Amino acid sequence: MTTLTAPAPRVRLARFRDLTLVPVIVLLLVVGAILDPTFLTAGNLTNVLQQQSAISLLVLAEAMILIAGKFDLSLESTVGTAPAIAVMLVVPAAAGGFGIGLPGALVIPLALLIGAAIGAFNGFLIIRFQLSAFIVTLAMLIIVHGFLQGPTEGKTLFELPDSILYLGSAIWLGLPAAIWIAGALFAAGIFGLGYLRLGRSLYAIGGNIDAARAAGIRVDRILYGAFILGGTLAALAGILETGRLGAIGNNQGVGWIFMVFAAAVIGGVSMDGGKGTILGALTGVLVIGLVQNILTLIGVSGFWQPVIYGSIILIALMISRIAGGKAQD
Amino acid sequence: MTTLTAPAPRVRLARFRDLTLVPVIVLLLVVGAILDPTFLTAGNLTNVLQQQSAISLLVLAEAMILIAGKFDLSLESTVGTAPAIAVMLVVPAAAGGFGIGLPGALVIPLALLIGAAIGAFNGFLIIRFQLSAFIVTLAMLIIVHGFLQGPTEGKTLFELPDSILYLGSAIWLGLPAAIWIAGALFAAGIFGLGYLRLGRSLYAIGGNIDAARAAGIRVDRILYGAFILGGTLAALAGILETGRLGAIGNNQGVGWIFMVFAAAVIGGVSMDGGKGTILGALTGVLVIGLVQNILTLIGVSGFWQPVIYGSIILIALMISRIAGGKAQD
Amino acid sequence: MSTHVEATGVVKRFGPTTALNGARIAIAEGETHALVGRNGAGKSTLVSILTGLQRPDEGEVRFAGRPAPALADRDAWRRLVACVYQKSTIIPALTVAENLFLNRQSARGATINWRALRAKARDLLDTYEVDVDARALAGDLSVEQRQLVEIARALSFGARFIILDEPTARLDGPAIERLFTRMQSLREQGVTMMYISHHLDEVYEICQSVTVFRDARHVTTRPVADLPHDELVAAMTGEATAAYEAREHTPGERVVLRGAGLSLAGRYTAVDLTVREGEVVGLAGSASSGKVGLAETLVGLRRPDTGHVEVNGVRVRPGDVPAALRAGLGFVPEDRHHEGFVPLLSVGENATFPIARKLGRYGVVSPARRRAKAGELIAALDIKTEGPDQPVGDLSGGNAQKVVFARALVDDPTVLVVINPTAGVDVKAKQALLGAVEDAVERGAGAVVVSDELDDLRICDRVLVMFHGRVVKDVPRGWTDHELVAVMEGMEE
Amino acid sequence: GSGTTTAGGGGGGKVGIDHPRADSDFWNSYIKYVPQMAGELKVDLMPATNSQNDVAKLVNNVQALTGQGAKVIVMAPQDTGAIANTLQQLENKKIPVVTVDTRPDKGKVYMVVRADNRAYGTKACEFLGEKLGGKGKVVQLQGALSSINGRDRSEAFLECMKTKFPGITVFSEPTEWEGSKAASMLQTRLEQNPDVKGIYMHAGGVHLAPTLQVLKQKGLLVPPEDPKHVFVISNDGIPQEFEAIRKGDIDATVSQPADLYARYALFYAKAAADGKTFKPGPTDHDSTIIQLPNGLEDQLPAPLVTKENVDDQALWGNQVK
Ligand SMILES: Nc1ncnc2c1ncn2[C@@H]1O[C@H](COP(=O)(O)OP(=O)(O)OP(=O)(O)O)[C@@H](O)[C@H]1O
Ligand SMILES: Nc1ncnc2c1ncn2[C@@H]1O[C@H](COP(=O)(O)OP(=O)(O)OP(=O)(O)O)[C@@H](O)[C@H]1O
Ligand SMILES: [Mg+2]
Ligand SMILES: [Mg+2]
Repeated sequence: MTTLTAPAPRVRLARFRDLTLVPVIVLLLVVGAILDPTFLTAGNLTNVLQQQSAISLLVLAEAMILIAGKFDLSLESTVGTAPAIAVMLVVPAAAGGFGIGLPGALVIPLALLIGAAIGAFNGFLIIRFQLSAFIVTLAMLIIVHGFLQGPTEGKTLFELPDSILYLGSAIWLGLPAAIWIAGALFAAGIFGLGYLRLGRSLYAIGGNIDAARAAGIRVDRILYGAFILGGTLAALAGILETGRLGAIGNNQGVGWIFMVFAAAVIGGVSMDGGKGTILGALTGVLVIGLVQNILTLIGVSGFWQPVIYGSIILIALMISRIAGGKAQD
Repeated sequence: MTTLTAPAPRVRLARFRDLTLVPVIVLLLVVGAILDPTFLTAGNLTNVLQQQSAISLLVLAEAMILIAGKFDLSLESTVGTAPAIAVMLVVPAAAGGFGIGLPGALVIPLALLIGAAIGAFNGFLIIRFQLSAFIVTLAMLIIVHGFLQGPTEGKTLFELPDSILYLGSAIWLGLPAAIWIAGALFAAGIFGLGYLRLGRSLYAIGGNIDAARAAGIRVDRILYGAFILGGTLAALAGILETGRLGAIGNNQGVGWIFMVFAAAVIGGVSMDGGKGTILGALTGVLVIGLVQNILTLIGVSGFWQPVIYGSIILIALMISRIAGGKAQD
Repeated sequence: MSTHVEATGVVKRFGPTTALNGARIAIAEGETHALVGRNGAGKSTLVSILTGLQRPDEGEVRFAGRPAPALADRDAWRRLVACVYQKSTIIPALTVAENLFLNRQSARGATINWRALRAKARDLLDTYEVDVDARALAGDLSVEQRQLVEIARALSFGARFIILDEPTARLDGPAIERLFTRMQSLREQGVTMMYISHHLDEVYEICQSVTVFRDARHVTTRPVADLPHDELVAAMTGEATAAYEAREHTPGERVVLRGAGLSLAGRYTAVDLTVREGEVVGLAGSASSGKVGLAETLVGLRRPDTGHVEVNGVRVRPGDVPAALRAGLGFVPEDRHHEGFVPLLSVGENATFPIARKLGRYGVVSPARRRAKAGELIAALDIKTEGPDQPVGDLSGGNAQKVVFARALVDDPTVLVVINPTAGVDVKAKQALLGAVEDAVERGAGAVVVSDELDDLRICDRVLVMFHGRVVKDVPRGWTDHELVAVMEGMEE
Repeated sequence: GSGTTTAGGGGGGKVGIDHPRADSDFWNSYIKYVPQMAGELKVDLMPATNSQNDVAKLVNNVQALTGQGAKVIVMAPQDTGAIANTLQQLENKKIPVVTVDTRPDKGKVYMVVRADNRAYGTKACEFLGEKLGGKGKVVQLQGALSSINGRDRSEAFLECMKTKFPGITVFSEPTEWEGSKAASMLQTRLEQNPDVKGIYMHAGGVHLAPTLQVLKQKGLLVPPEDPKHVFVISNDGIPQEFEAIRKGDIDATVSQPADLYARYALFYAKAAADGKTFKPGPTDHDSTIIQLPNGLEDQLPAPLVTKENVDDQALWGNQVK
């Protein structure tokens, strides 16, 4: 009984597959440092992390949902709508609110609840009615954004309760709180999807849903959980972004979702489910953040910026493909 | 053999599955007629068809690519960029051109060629390098749009050669030429994917790529063909749209791709490949076009329009699910 | 002996198909009970009902006299019954260790200790003598290794009732022997088993009683000792069926298939092979012998590192299936789900893809001609389907295999390469498929039969035995089982 | 104060500038004027960033610019609320801010350089109202309702119509600044109401060609004397609008002064770097500085261009090459 394949190197490779983007990150750090002296300062790198913290929560949510073999486009709309509706429930009508006047301390729980509700509704349509996740969440992207635009009539909300501003603007131990929060949630994500049965069952569901069901995994319940958690994370991202910007504009979160997918996929998460890690997704976020920062610092012409930006995504994708050694899907 | 039931009813059911949206279309026609007397006039219905003709070509292209199990987001950028670059190769520098001054008669072939080239490049990255089609074409969406924005420096191209305006604005036999063109191409698509060896092999590839290869289908060649044809159709859509609008703005085509997917999927095309028909996709386009038309006619508040619009997509999706009887993916 | 598992009056319909029509089964405590029947008889459907994956439309399932748990209560089901399903339930992107302990990687709520889990997995694999690395990704395993992992997993639950749905269809001789030893010892511990197989001799070897299904209904249940082979086959098929007789061939001179100096790193080395018209050549070898890899190279599914392949004297571009098909080759791949058929497409389309260009002019495929051609194939291979327009994905396993066979034969190939051609196919269908190979050979084709089943190899004029990637012996017709197995195991040079 | 160059020879310090978007003709003209004006005014300009109509990007860009040593920031926040925090941070760092085109709701600004977008809407309303004699139907092709400029134009237009011309019915079409939507909506509306007699386009760059194309298809592109004529007023003042006015295809446009935006944005940026201060009141360039709660605003003139004054060389649209 001789198995001809040498298993050991293969496994080691698999472990490193999460980290295929690390060389890209190193390269970006070197290139950035050469191109602009400001780049490698603590201040600038902190800025990059802070700027990415909100979107990174979306990447975390999307990675989880993708690993479970589903899809959620509507997260980007939740980023604006969840905190906005929560704020409008709290602030007086004069400040753009509904005039219901719930206590200001409730605004964060309310926002998270709204995010969870949006996720639950997505899950309901997709799991219960077996509708296409792509199109359901596409329609929900439009609808949820409409629920920001409708009540505000397109106006920016800028008289916000202090509580919702705190997380996105506070500094803890010399670093923006948002970085700590995103870091802690990523750590939880890495742990949860790596070491908890619940997290592992997301892989099983995404990898072969019938097999998962046969193995006794409560597929529907876990998928609901993933959508609800995803919506909640998107709402939290919205809270952080609100604190960073100091107001909720009508476009908050709009257009993020493409970047979210790009970050997740170059980070090794498969669009077909069952593959990828949260750590990989995190490296994807960092690559995107660093590229944006470098492009800003060197001041590429706005007209051509998209071309350079898109090309870098393609290159990162190729590197992740070559280093990962597997066809992507 | 007790299980041998008559095959006829099953086949008939399967054939009707393409037409699950027909009741929705009928419903929309009735509702529209009740809501607004203009709706059911020949003039208005012609307008709807003309307005949808360009985007319908994108749906045709996307349906074909989805059936083959792939993905192309960059089509929407080709709609603007292909005709714009073609025009800039032709018009003098004073009108925003490159000053190369190729003959004006070449502008349509050039645009189609550019579309084909973009499709070929997509195909090259996806097939040759086995990269994720979603992310490749997402990056290409950004890059291709950059190739419109870069050379034009964001300006609208107003001075166009007559040849490129003709197709989108001419009237043939009392109907806009664009409707005839889209109609003819859909007829070709329905026939091609239903009865041509090449068309059927798209289903085989999308349904099980390894089996298709083992059955002797030249998978790579056909996938290249699908991407190239898709890019060409997108360029043609751009030409029709250019003629309809009389200028090429920097936003031409931007944001279409979501509607394109929505139309294809509610029309029964699966995001997982191998399922759906061109006829079904066509009914999807019609639903979207009628909804837009009715919303405009009754003049729903712009702020709430997205909510209604998204909800109608969801409802169409559910009807198509219930009538189709199969889970969507 | 009390009844451990009982199903009565089970009806299950899939759209217009009735998969089970008032079927019943009763399995006594501690026995190993065979369930046999032709392809599509409803065996796997009964399995999914007995394991709580599907709800019967009518009828009842009882375990030790108590009604079965609710469908949603998966934990209760898993305590009652473990199963090796006919369809793979391996998750390719996860490691072998995790697949073995899926959804029980750790105690509920506890953190997973990967090192301990791997150790546990290694123990389990060792116990069942499965030679795979617990750390490898399941998707990288061979079909056979995956099957062994599934078996090890099912046996490891400690359930008192175990179902094995065609576990041996993808195993070679020694692996089957090991499985039987294992089942024997489980039976000694009082475990009840339901065993499904199309290898009737296996039924006689390890089962005490047998239930026969035919056309979705229960036909008979008897102790195996009371049911001679002929009667069993007659019960399954509804008619007396003689055993298959291999025919004599008269090989011609023309070489129709030649592999020269073929090597592929890690699979096989320096193989030369020629097949003449009218000749059937077998390829045999135990696990990892490289026979499948070699056969896949011959048909163009793999590109060899060195050497080349000629089909009918035409040197075929390496790794190019269409070129091989055009040169006159037809083949049946190893894994029908992977390379065999497109599940959503109809029987007709799947069967006729290689001849699509002949079914109409100017690239058009005439549906009428396709349906007619498919009708012929369905009749010739006795495929149980509602008709040429039914999607292959809805067929039972064995019938799907026949569709793959139809695809291989549709273009009247002059070279036929079939890999495990009768995997999961019932006795009568097996005869039809082997007969089809022999028909083609009598028309002047040459054939290569790659198989783990000695019965398949009996039609061969000679059998090339491979061991560790090399052809070690060319055995002419007239071998005994014992001789061939000895060569395959490398016990005789 | 008039204490001119206080710091060393550097001319007062680097000016960082962020452009809001690169996909409209108006902003493109502005972007092209910026280096030209910087040369004329001798401003030490850093490479410009572009926030692509995304306030989150704007915030990132501003962080990068200050990180690189900008002493003054010029920006055009399209979302006027969400920039509050950034303005606060800049104030803490003692970096003066000049905003172009929009007026931040909150947060300190050194100077707002803009023409009044509400005035655009009002001018358009008055023009159409007079031409139609206070009755009939008009269509307003709106920009994006989530943008402050689109909303200002839209609200002012509607308000003015309601108060001054109650006999006019207004159809508002939200086009999201997209030509395709504009064409479809206008076409549908004209089918439904063939008696529409006036059109207000929020952005000539994207709305002009589609509108003309639809009118042409309907046979409505006729001279003002013809009773079938539809009065069209545009907004922006790009050369193509002037061309259309000359040809009689459209009747007027509100010229949004791209050149003045660039010139005075840099003028005030340099002044801020030099430590100069300003007071409310009329200026030397036909405008008025007004006091805001959070700073000052120089309200630049936005002339109405009709057939009479379309050839005026002072209009920026006539200077573009
Ligand atoms: N999901 C399904 N949808 C439609 N038809 C199905 C489905 N599953 C099974 N069938 C049909 O039910 C019948 C019984 O199938 P089943 O898989 O139980 O047969 P089997 O006895 O296990 O055959 P084999 O020996 O080939 O595995 C077949 O005719 C098959 O086509
Ligand atoms: N995809 C793969 N990648 C790497 N090695 C593989 C792969 N598939 C199979 N192998 C290994 O290659 C060797 C030869 O396999 P091959 O399938 O040709 O032999 P075989 O005689 O058919 O074995 P078996 O009877 O087990 O299928 C085996 O060790 C197998 O594990
Ligand atoms: Mg079965
Ligand atoms: Mg094998």
